Amino acid sequence: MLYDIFIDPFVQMYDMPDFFLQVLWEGFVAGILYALIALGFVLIFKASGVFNFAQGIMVVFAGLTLVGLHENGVPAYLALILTIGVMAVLAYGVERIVMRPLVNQPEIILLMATIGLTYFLVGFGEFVFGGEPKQMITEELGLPTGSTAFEIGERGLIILQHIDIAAAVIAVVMVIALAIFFNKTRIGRALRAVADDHQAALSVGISLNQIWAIVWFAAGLVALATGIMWGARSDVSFALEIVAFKALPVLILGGFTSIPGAIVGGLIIGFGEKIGELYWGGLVGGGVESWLAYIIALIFLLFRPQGLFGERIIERI
Amino acid sequence: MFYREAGQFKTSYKADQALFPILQDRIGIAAILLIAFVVIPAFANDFFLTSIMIPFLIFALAAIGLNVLTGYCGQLSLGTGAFMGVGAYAAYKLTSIFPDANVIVMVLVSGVFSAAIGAVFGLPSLRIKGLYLAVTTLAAQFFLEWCFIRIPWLYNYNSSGAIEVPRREMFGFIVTGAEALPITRYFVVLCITAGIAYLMANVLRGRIGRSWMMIRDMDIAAELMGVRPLQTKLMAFAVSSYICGVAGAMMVFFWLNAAEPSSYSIRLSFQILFMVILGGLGSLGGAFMGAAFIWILPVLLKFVPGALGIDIAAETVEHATFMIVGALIIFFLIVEPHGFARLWQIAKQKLRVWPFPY
Amino acid sequence: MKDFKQLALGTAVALGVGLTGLMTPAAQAQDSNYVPLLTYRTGPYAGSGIHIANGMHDYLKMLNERDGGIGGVRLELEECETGYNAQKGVECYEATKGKGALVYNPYSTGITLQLIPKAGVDKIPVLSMGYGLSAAADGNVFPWVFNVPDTYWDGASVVIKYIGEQEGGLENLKGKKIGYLFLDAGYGREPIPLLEQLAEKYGFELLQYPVPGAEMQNQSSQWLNVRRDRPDYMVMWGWGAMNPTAVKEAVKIRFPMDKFIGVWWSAGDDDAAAGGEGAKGYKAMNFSGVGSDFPALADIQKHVIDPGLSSTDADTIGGTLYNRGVLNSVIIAEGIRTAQELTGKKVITGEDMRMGLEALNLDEARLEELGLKGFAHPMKVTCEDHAGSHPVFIQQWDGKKWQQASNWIEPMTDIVRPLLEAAAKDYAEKNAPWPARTEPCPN
Amino acid sequence: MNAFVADKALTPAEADGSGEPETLLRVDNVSLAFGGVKAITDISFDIRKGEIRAIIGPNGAGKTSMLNVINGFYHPQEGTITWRGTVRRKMKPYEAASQGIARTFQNVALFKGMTTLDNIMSGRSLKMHRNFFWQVLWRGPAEREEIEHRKKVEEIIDFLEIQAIRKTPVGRLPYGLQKRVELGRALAMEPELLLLDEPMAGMNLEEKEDMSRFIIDVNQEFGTTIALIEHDMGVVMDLSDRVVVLDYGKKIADGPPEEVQASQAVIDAYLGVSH
Repeated sequence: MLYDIFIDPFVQMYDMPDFFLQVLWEGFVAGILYALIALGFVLIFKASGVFNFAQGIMVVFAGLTLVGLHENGVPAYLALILTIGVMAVLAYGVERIVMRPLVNQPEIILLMATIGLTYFLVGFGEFVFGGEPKQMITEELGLPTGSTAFEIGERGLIILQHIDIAAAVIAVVMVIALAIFFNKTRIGRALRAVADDHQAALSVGISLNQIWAIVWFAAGLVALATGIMWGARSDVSFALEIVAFKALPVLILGGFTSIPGAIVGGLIIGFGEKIGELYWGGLVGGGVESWLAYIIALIFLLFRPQGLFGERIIERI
Repeated sequence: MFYREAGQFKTSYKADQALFPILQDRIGIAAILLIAFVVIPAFANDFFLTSIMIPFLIFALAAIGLNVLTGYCGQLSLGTGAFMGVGAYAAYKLTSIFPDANVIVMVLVSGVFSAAIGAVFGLPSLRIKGLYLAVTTLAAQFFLEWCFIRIPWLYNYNSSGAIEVPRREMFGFIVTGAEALPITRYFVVLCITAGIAYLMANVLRGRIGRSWMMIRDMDIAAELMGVRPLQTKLMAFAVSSYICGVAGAMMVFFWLNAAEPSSYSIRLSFQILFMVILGGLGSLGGAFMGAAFIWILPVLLKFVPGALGIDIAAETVEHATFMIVGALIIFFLIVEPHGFARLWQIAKQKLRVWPFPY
Repeated sequence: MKDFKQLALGTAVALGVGLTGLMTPAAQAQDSNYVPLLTYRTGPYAGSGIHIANGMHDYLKMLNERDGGIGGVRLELEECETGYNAQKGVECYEATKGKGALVYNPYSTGITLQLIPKAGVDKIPVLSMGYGLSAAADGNVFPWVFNVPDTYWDGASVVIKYIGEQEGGLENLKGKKIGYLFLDAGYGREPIPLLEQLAEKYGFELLQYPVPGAEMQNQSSQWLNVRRDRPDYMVMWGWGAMNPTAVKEAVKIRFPMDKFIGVWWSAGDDDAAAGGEGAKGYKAMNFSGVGSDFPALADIQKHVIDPGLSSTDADTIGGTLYNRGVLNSVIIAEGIRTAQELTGKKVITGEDMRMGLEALNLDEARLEELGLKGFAHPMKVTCEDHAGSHPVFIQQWDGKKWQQASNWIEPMTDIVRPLLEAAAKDYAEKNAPWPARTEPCPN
Repeated sequence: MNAFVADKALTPAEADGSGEPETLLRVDNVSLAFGGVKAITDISFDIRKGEIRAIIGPNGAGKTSMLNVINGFYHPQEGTITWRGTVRRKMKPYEAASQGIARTFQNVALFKGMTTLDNIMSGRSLKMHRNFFWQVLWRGPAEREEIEHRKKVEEIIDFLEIQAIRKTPVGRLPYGLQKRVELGRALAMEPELLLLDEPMAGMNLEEKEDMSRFIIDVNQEFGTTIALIEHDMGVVMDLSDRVVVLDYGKKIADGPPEEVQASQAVIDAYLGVSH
């Protein structure tokens, strides 16, 4: 028993290095996708203190809109642009109808409002596009679909999916773009000011409403990218919404307000989950992925309640 | 005008501390009990009992359970569904281990197991607060759900992987199983829910209830007043999980008849949380109002168009239900973030000054 | 904001008024046969559920339009959306049972389990066609439940038999590794005892890969495990979004698709199509016809689709799951017809329906009469055996559509039947006092 | 009124009027730092039984941190605290409460969702013992206990003259009344030592006068020892028996008000001589 827990997994890793690398790669890709969802959460939380549970459904909704438009005869790239437009309208609507009247409410109320938004988008999305899963229009969007295999030695084999590589590249590009946006543009600076202190930002003439609409739109774009990537891996359906919960332990690790935290947290969860499932999951019959991430986050929290990048909290009274 | 406490003087602290110190409230609660115990059983049909009243009461109880934790003690939990599941599985195991024991006793005892599990998952609450705690309760949710599937002992190695409720009798009435009459099950559920609600009202107006609220309102100050945070929070977790566990056990024993692990999924947790928030955090009456809204509104939307002869495709109704419920949740949060309980107070205020606006 | 509050109060009052309205349901007209359809076109399993729902609805609707119903009595159809959710399933059941429902098709193992004990009490049979509780095949214990044409245990035995055929005989399975990928719920777990028994008997190794319901679309770990373990064959028990994801993942790790075999619920057209070119060769069991080349389906097109009486997308007709829904409705219709013949009544009750289903005999000639020659294997229900362990065939995806890839394969009845009876006995014992059968046998 | 003036008999030293009164609490060489930031450096002083002790100093001098150290909310890295003659080990805030240390807060820390009555009742938490079982039943012991404590709370309500707001949720009260309720809550604990953190901050003159009167009454009628932080020098000098002055976490003066007032270091600190 002890052998199975403490030694055997490492022996396996050593014996099949190609497989171990493949596991790491899968963990990496999953981590990137978790990180993308978490990124959407972080953007909104940073600017408005709203813990946006609807991010998961926004991923589905964005993907569904894109595919749904294409199915109705809209060319792929035009559909992409239209979807971006839809996300902008959604962002504006959410800011106008949900966020603005709820300003200054306790966080649990805001959280509930986003779950209400989730219900609404589920109904609306299914109503417009139907409930059947749809295939992502990967090729039409010019995304790669094949895979490359590296054969190592006798039996060694590592398969890299091109779409996964594309996902990683797009994630990196998005993070860099966001970083530039936050640091170099006027709106980005305003956004950071808002994140620091709402009142102070207001007093120097920053429009909170405008900022909120922008972050919801940015989160919508991140959701669209996530929706395309995840849709390409399985397909676009409402069952994806549950996968989006995985972003929550990622947030715990990375902290609710840190963009690098979301990325690192995503990767830790991605790696931890895959390695845990493949090398230790078998001991309890497998399928531990549904909760492993949460337990990792929980244990982590017990030792570091402020998250990876958070500062030590000094309680004041 | 109609609702006035003027002229009702309390001559003892005892009377002042009663649950319903105002005469009109006492009349109101008596009327509600009369409707619940006499009018509904006399006039309602099976559909109304099984699909509306029984689930409503069970959800109201679960909402009371979560309200203890979130509304009174301020600890946000997303693991309610799983704690209800613990109650259900515990009750199932107990009835199969002690087939001759009274099933209602078993249901009430099953809550003890969910209380214990709830307290274990409440341990992190000492160090973790707010949304972070909410996410860690998700660990409980997903882990327990996995256990319900993976520990076949819990479902007596049934090949179906589900728990099924056997027939049990009490005082000559069949209370569980398919043959139990809706009316019998309704009375059992009503008595348990009303009983626990009354007992919780007692706890909440006393020292323990106050210590929960102290932790909720300002945990640091509470600690400086001599409240032990861990003990108090764990007690809230345990009491809350006990109530949720009983509700979960009732859900399978008196309503669904059989349950798979997916019956106690994260969706159930959200459902209950909605009831608590919309009903009003920190209000027992609100738990009932929230449960009524979240459970009954979709049922109405689903069946009323058909009953009126309006022909709409089933899935359209479902989509519309999602949209309407979602929109109404946001609407009510905007209108009154403190929930129906506060709306009810406003309504009472209006009745008090009627016919004058102020 | 004040107006808002008044509006909110108003909503609450309206809720109360509507509630009282529900206490008195409309009485049901007595000149039609009422068939509620518990379907799901929403939720995570909608992808599979929509096609089934369409098939079920369209065939019965077609009977109404073409023949004016069955035996001259129209069918009254009502869909009730369950979303694959047990709570809503019970709600639909309670809402419809009082209207003289003849039979329930829950299309969810969870809902089926809830209805099984109620069926005998409310005297309405449950028809769980190829799903639900396998043990319910024992008609002596479960007179009110029907799971023609096969149970999951039948299916599992067919898969193993088929794999044996591929290997040139069951004895060649010795030392082989067979992977079992399943939805981690009662549905996917049910076949395991039988598979384990067969593994012992034929000496193959059974590897299990559970997929948690919440992780249906995130299967890379399971398939990495498959890659490591290198099983010779993969068998899948999936549903909803789990199927296309699994097919994609199998393509991704370059698993030989012709050694990947799904249960009949993993046989949807969308499921296989998701894998694109790479999915070519994927196999699945099936017991309902492939393609739309049947006169009855042409009638559906003519009487239901063309006049716009259905929401079915015309090119999904003939898809595996659509045809499955049609077969389900054929069994309902034949049950009603048989019941009418047995009782001489036109408008029948649930009890009559039970007799009708128990006396169901869908033989070759009858299938041809229905315009469904070769659509299904002839099936017959007996009082003892409500599933019948009918033969199943294997179909294969050619990249565009399904093609029949084997002859009809008989399940290993000799192994399955004792297991079924033992399971039924076990169920009755655990749910003691389980009522003994008192219903007469129509045969 | 005498109901909660329990065991406040004078110590022998006080009774015969000779010698120093008993020292209730002593702080010896206490230092506290957060990360690299030093909040308190090497501070020592004592609080005698029955006195009103003021802690003053400019903003950021470490006054509130000092109170937090005294009631166990912060743990000093160095130094000891002696409570009634015994050196205190590292402990939790609720243990300080059970030893008889109560306090009010700089920014009112009332339980916002509860009524005035419940807030003050919450001060009785430590004195109530009926367990969950009795609480559930209510009738009988739990109810009797509740009523018994309610009586004491009503006495405090009378003393503070806040009868009219008994059933009002405290969140709706004006600031001055909130401060008063907070004092009531602390009094309900029947403390040995009462720590008041800026009890008069943000009050108008009239409210300040009321509050001063309450503080003196508490000290004299119930014999409660009081340590208070206050910015209003007039109030401090009038009320307190002895004053300790902090600046940048260090003690710069300690003694009777007149003495402290005259100290050059204190004048420098308040007028802002550069360091």
